[in-house]
Amino acid sequence: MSELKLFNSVEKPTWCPACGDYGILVAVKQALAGLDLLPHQVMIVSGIGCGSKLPHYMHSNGYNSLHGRSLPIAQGIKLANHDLTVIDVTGDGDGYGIGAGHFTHVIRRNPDITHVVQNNFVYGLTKGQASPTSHKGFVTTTSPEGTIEAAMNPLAIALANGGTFVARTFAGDPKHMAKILMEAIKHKGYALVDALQPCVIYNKINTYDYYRERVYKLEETDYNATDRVAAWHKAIEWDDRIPIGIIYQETGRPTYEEQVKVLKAGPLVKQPLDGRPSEVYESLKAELV
Amino acid sequence: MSELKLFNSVEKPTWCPACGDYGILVAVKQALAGLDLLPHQVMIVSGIGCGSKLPHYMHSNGYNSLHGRSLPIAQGIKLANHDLTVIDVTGDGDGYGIGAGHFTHVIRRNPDITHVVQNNFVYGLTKGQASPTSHKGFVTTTSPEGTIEAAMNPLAIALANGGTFVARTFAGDPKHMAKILMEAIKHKGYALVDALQPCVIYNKINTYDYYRERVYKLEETDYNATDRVAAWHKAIEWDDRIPIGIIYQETGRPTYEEQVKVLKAGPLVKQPLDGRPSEVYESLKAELV
Amino acid sequence: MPKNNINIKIGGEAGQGVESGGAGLAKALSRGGLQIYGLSDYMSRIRGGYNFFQIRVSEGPVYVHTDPVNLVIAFNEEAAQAHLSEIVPGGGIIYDKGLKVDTSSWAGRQVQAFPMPLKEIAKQIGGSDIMLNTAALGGAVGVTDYEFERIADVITQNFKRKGPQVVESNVKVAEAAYNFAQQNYAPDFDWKLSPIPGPPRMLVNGNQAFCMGAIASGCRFIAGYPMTPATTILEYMTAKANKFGIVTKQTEDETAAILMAIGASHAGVRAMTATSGGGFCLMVEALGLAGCTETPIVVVLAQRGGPSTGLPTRTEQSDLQFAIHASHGEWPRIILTPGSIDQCFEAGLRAFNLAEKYQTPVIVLTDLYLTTSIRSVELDAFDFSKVKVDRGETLFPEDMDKLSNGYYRYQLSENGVSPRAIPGHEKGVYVAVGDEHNIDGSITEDAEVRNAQMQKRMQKLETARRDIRPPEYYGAKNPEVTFIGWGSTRGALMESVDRLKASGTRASMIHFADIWPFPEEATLKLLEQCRETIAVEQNYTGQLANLIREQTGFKVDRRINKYDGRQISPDEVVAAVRKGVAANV
Amino acid sequence: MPKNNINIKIGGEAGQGVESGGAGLAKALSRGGLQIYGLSDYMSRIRGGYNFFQIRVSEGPVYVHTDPVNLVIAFNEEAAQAHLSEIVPGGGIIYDKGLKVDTSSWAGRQVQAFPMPLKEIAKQIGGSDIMLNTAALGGAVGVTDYEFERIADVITQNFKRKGPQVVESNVKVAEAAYNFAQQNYAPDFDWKLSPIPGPPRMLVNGNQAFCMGAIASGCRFIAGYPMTPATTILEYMTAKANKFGIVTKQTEDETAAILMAIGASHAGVRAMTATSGGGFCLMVEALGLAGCTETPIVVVLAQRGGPSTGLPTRTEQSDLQFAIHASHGEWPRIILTPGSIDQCFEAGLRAFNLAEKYQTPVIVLTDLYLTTSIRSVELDAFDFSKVKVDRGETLFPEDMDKLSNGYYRYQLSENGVSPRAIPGHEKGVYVAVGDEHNIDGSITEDAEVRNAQMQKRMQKLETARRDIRPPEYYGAKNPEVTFIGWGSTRGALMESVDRLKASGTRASMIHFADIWPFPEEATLKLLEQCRETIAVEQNYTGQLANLIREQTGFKVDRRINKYDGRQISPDEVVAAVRKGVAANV
Ligand SMILES: Cc1ncc(C[n+]2csc(CCOP(=O)(O)OP(=O)(O)O)c2C)c(N)n1
Ligand SMILES: Cc1ncc(C[n+]2csc(CCOP(=O)(O)OP(=O)(O)O)c2C)c(N)n1
Ligand code: SF4
Ligand code: SF4
Ligand SMILES: [Mg+2]
Ligand SMILES: [Mg+2]
Repeated sequence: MSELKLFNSVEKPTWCPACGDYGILVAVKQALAGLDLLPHQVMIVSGIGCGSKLPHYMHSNGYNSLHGRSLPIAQGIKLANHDLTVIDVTGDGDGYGIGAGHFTHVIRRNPDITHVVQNNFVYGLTKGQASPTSHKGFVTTTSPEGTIEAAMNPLAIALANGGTFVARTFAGDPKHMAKILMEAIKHKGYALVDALQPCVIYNKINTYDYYRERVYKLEETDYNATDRVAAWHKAIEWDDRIPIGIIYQETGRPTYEEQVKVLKAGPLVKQPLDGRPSEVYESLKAELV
Repeated sequence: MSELKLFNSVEKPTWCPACGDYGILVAVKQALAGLDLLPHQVMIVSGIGCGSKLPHYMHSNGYNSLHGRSLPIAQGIKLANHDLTVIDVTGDGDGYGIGAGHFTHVIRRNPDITHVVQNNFVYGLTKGQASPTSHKGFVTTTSPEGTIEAAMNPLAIALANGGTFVARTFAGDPKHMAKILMEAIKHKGYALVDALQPCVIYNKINTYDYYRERVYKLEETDYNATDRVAAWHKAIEWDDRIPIGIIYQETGRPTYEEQVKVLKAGPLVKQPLDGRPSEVYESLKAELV
Repeated sequence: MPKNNINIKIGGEAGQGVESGGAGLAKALSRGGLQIYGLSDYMSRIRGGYNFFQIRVSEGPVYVHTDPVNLVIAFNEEAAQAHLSEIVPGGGIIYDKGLKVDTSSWAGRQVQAFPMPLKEIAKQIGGSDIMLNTAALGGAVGVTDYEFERIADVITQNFKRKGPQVVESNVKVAEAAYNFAQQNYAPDFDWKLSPIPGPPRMLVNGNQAFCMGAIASGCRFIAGYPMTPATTILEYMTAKANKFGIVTKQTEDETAAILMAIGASHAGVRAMTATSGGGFCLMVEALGLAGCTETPIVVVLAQRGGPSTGLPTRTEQSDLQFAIHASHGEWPRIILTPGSIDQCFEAGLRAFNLAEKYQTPVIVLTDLYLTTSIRSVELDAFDFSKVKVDRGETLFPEDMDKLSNGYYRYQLSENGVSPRAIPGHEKGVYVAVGDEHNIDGSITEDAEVRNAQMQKRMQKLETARRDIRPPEYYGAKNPEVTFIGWGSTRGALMESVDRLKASGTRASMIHFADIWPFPEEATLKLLEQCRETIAVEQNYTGQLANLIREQTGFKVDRRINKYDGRQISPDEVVAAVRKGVAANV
Repeated sequence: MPKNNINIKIGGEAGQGVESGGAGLAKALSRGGLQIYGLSDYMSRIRGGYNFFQIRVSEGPVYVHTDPVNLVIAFNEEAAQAHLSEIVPGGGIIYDKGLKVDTSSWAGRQVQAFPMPLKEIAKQIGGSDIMLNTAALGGAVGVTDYEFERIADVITQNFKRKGPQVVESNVKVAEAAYNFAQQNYAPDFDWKLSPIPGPPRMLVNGNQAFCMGAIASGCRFIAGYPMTPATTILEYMTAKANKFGIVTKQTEDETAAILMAIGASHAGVRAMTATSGGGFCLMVEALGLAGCTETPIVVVLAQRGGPSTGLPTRTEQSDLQFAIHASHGEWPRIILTPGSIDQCFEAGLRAFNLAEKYQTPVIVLTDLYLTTSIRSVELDAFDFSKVKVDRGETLFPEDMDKLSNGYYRYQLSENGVSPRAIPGHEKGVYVAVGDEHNIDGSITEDAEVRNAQMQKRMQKLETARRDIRPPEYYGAKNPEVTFIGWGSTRGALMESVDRLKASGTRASMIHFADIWPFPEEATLKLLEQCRETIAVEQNYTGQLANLIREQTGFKVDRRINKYDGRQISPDEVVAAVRKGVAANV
């Protein structure tokens, strides 16, 4: 266990008071410290949105990138240096909406990346439009009569795509979130951690109270998170009771990096650029004569 | 039933002899004729790829668009003129790979569009690279030691996203495909028809024979396509036996267009541009005084 | 001091009601016949930070903000200090007396402190802290001697939805603050306001103005994805959807947005999308598709500070050359760069006609300054009754019925335009395609057909020149100095011309509101009459200056470039001119 | 007729082995010391259609194809007719005698018919129809009197994998056809080939050349998505991955491709992506991110015919201005436009050094012609031993260890470059960000910081000028006519200069292989010495001519534009010059 304060930053978050993102920030720091990691061993990639400012509010390597585009950057970083603990942090609009294509494909690849989604069911930074997770009928400036699309279920999609670690947590319970995050980071492969995050300004439905009345912890039941079919049912459970914790975990599937031959010699960035005999280079020409 | 030959084009397909796309072309024409549709009542949108040339090889309205981008165009067309029967035709790379984001979101919306995916498990037009549906280990020029990603299961994704019509067909059995296509087109909502399409040049695994040995028709079993959980199991059935037919159908869910208030007055393109009293326009200014 | 001439800044953190307070005050003044230019300055965050709203008041029309400030209404400590250097001698700062404000330097600057018991009033009279803004507005009206009824009316209207109780409390709070300011500070404050007669005016921003034009011009479909400063276009159209029969769609991303609009347009409906630079990046492939399939489409590109996410809530004009060259290959496009809120309305009217006439994308380049600033505009300035919808060579079912020959979508023609059948008619069946094609839309690689289709498409750019307006010339006939600009800097440049004239310098402005196809002849003709030319742009590289050189060979003498995200004012322009060197303001 | 000077076209439908046959013949000739330029012309389909492969043979180096054809090898009827108008008097066409070829017009054109029993030979001697191509190659070698052993060697090598039986049959088939041609047609065919001594040469295309340079320069990561004509870059790098320790990734789309490369580069590995126009469109937002975060990245944009899907298997140079302005906002980029296959190798070497030195995107603009044409290049021309990897101001762990002060990623500096720490070191922890930022990477909206960071980034463009090579000048000192070009037209322009010289006209060429930042001084200096200038470009609008005018004010006198997807030849250039007017070839 490293010291939590190592991860503190001097930057003051610009989030609204009581925003769920504060809880997530605390949980991320706790999980990293709990795993005995140091700031320079961690790379936090994020997109654009309220929550995606997170890397600025803690001390660790970070890449605050583009709206919807963080996952491929995270994968590139992991492929170049798999010694880094790579965490990708996105909003729901970011990760599931505009980023749906990258989201779909990263799951199939199973790189050893933890993806934390600050899911507030709304577009925060652009002042309150519907997000793909917004429940049908959600009223916003772009849906004054309520949205008419079915809400996306990211957990189900992760399962459908063969995800090896699928979890849900709640920003109102950072301690529990930190615990799940530690499992996610330890998990070898892509780990989706959907974090229920109250947006106190633009989402008056999915509030702290809303969740407090509904969430229950899977660890406290006799739920078996290695059962894919059970997971499927848990993934669609909502309304009265909302399960948090690990919905599904499958161990033993190799990560993407583990299957790349070149990386068996160590992280790419640490492999020497030179040192190959000149014949190796010359062979490139010889084969074309 | 309209005459099939109405849908014939003078253009000769540029597909390789014996390509599975021929069977799909026949099936599409048969289905349209079988539903008594006429060429001008149909709009076939496609992407870019071998199969996406289909609209040129039949007589009907068409829009041969961009690689991965046909689904939003189809949705725009449907919203502008919901009297048209809109069919979207894409390859697997096109519809599920580069188009995964649009694919994910169109399902949630449930517009009344039929999406036919010419799934040959490979990139045909660019000469044989891996596609997202390629089975793990598939050897191509970009994966000489075999792909190391899990194959995508589009049917499962459609189910996870709340798809209301999910089917699989086989290009080697155009008659059956036409039958399923008719159901898909009749279905009110987004209908995914994954068409197993042998690419005789670049896919030496998923051949006609491969499929002929494995496919069986769900209609010929006592399978109940309205059961979502059963559908989930069927969607992941492969290897020895491959189900074709309707995997899942849910009726009664409103289409996207049906929920757009403005469209209750008829197709947008047929609504008059003028005719509103001048006070209506003036009110735009008045509210800002 | 001239009457009815004042510059007010309302400052505080996001969430304190800076914007709504400013809008309320502006409305109260505008309804009194005064003319307003309102500027909004805010940070990329939802709560906290420092934002301000600036109201410039005049008896005549105003097209730009100016720098010297007369009155500040400070909602927090920061606001009370932030504008000190901008305040003219005798100006004052209203703030709640409970704030810890260090006024020690103020006397030296001749800045008056107007501490008021705003919170106290709000609490004691209104029963709640939140009415502090209402109190502050009352104070501002009081110190300027403006009619109390005017602000009372606006308060009444704004709070009507919340019931008579709330209305009454707010009016009372405002009144108490008004009286306090009248008694304590009005006598010492020189800038006074009073209603004057005049026609009714609306307070409208560039996005609203564009939307009104678009609606009047028959736009019936918009797909978009939120992005500052374009989001309010989608939101405005959505609010009007049912009234005008518009289908509006928030999509999964900007790529889908433009594609849906292309689809809707292909099916025969006037369609648009609106975004800012980052979203526009995601549209460029589809733009080229529309260019090749000859699908009309209107794209608003509301610029903001780049590169990348850059300064997301600040202004810039750095996407001109990107817009001209966006997407691979070559195809015709039309680009409008409205220079005022009024011209945004016109752009809304014209864009859809141009898009359908030339069957190609029309890009409307605005920026954060234009889209978020408000201005008093006479109602008659937006004349809906004169709007002409020109659908060009679109073939409607009744036209198709009459068709006797075969229909070829990409028929060659002298002007480059081919009649466009709306899909759904039995005689008009064809396939649109982004590959090179024969006249019927079938794919070809034939060199001659390719050349003919390429020439046909590019010919549209030449034909479209007849609809492109020459740059606007404003100011002296025989100028000593000429400003050259495009888009939102027009107001600052016109006022700079006026000010230089007042101080004895013959100045003029050449402003581009239609920029592509580039009006090269008209530009050269104007430039030939000029002596010293100065390109004034909100960017680093001088994109218009570069474009003029590319298109005409003319090298602009000097450049004033500002790229800090804040809009240039006439004060800055005039100062830079006087400095006499190339300046980065 | 000069010996060893011939132009051969092999034509047929996709799937008939046109490309592989052509490559085999080229190899046989190249190994005999002859020099080759090979051009590939194919349609966007997998089987059928009409494709051809052209081999130009010479004793000296050749950098371009030419139009007049001496010998056609026709695999189908179409091929036997397609090139009739190109064949010089006395030229001939080899075809299977079973084909229904109408030769009635040939005598009039002085074209010789060389019908041969190719199928028969293939079947009877080889036992299978498929050996028809082998027979045709034998025929070509026979009619030109070339050494049979040369083609036999290539056949042996090509079929080795399939076992000695297959090798033997193929050699026998070739031999029979060779003998047939020798006996029946060689005496009447004037163009003869024979081996000459010379150093070993490889036959290499632009993509292979670039990749070799990239590998030598330490590129260890490529992510890409298939798109003609860039696909073979990803495929080549993948084939070499294990040997050189390269991670290669086919992604879900081009956006992911550039983003992964940005990620890999951010983590410290030299990284690239390669695509064509449509895919590049999907990369522009990420390009700007790399510009703002100052992440080195190499992007190959292999152009093809636009707009949109356009002419996907044909060539064009229509993305120059798009590449210069792609992405919103303003940031520095470097653009290389290699003019030959040899220069593609150099571009591969330099691009990664430039990207890391200036910590910004480097775009390498090639096109279908360059990437798919092959040329004989001496092995020594690609000298791996001289390669210098220059990682600029990258801070490796050992550098970081020594750091005593705090580390600030975006530290201001005179040359605009800030030392870049590779993430993973405890002293080098920072956040990269696409928003405007302070020197430590934290987000800011402060105007002064903004200006400083903007100036810092743009300063890199000025600093980079020292690494930008001036345009190449070729030809007469005091020219009557000067061609101006960029990228792939270099070979055609050089040969045009030579031909004009031979016919008594003093001509020269100015060619840009480094185009951005634009070498304006060097360009003007060269242009001042010229009389008539003609910009020759494979596009419609004359993008280089426009750029030169924008950057220097110089107006090129004439333009030759070709945009039918076929590469311009020296024959066409010279003819257009002689026509004496602006020409669309
Ligand atoms: C390409 C692009 N489109 C749009 C935007 C504007 N934008 C910034 S954040 C955001 C959505 C924020 O929602 P979400 O991802 O859910 O994050 P949150 O703010 O709710 O944490 C949008 C649309 C952008 N930055 N880039
Ligand atoms: C943006 C973009 N990237 C890449 C391409 C090149 N491309 C054309 S078709 C294709 C893939 C074809 O595979 P698939 O979609 O499965 O269709 P198929 O050819 O197999 O029918 C690709 C990558 C393109 N046209 N546009
Ligand atoms: S707007 Fe919502 S998500 Fe954004 S900082 Fe505020 S509370 Fe958090
Ligand atoms: S390459 Fe494959 S998919 Fe394409 S036309 Fe040929 S057989 Fe069909
Ligand atoms: Mg959100
Ligand atoms: Mg495919």
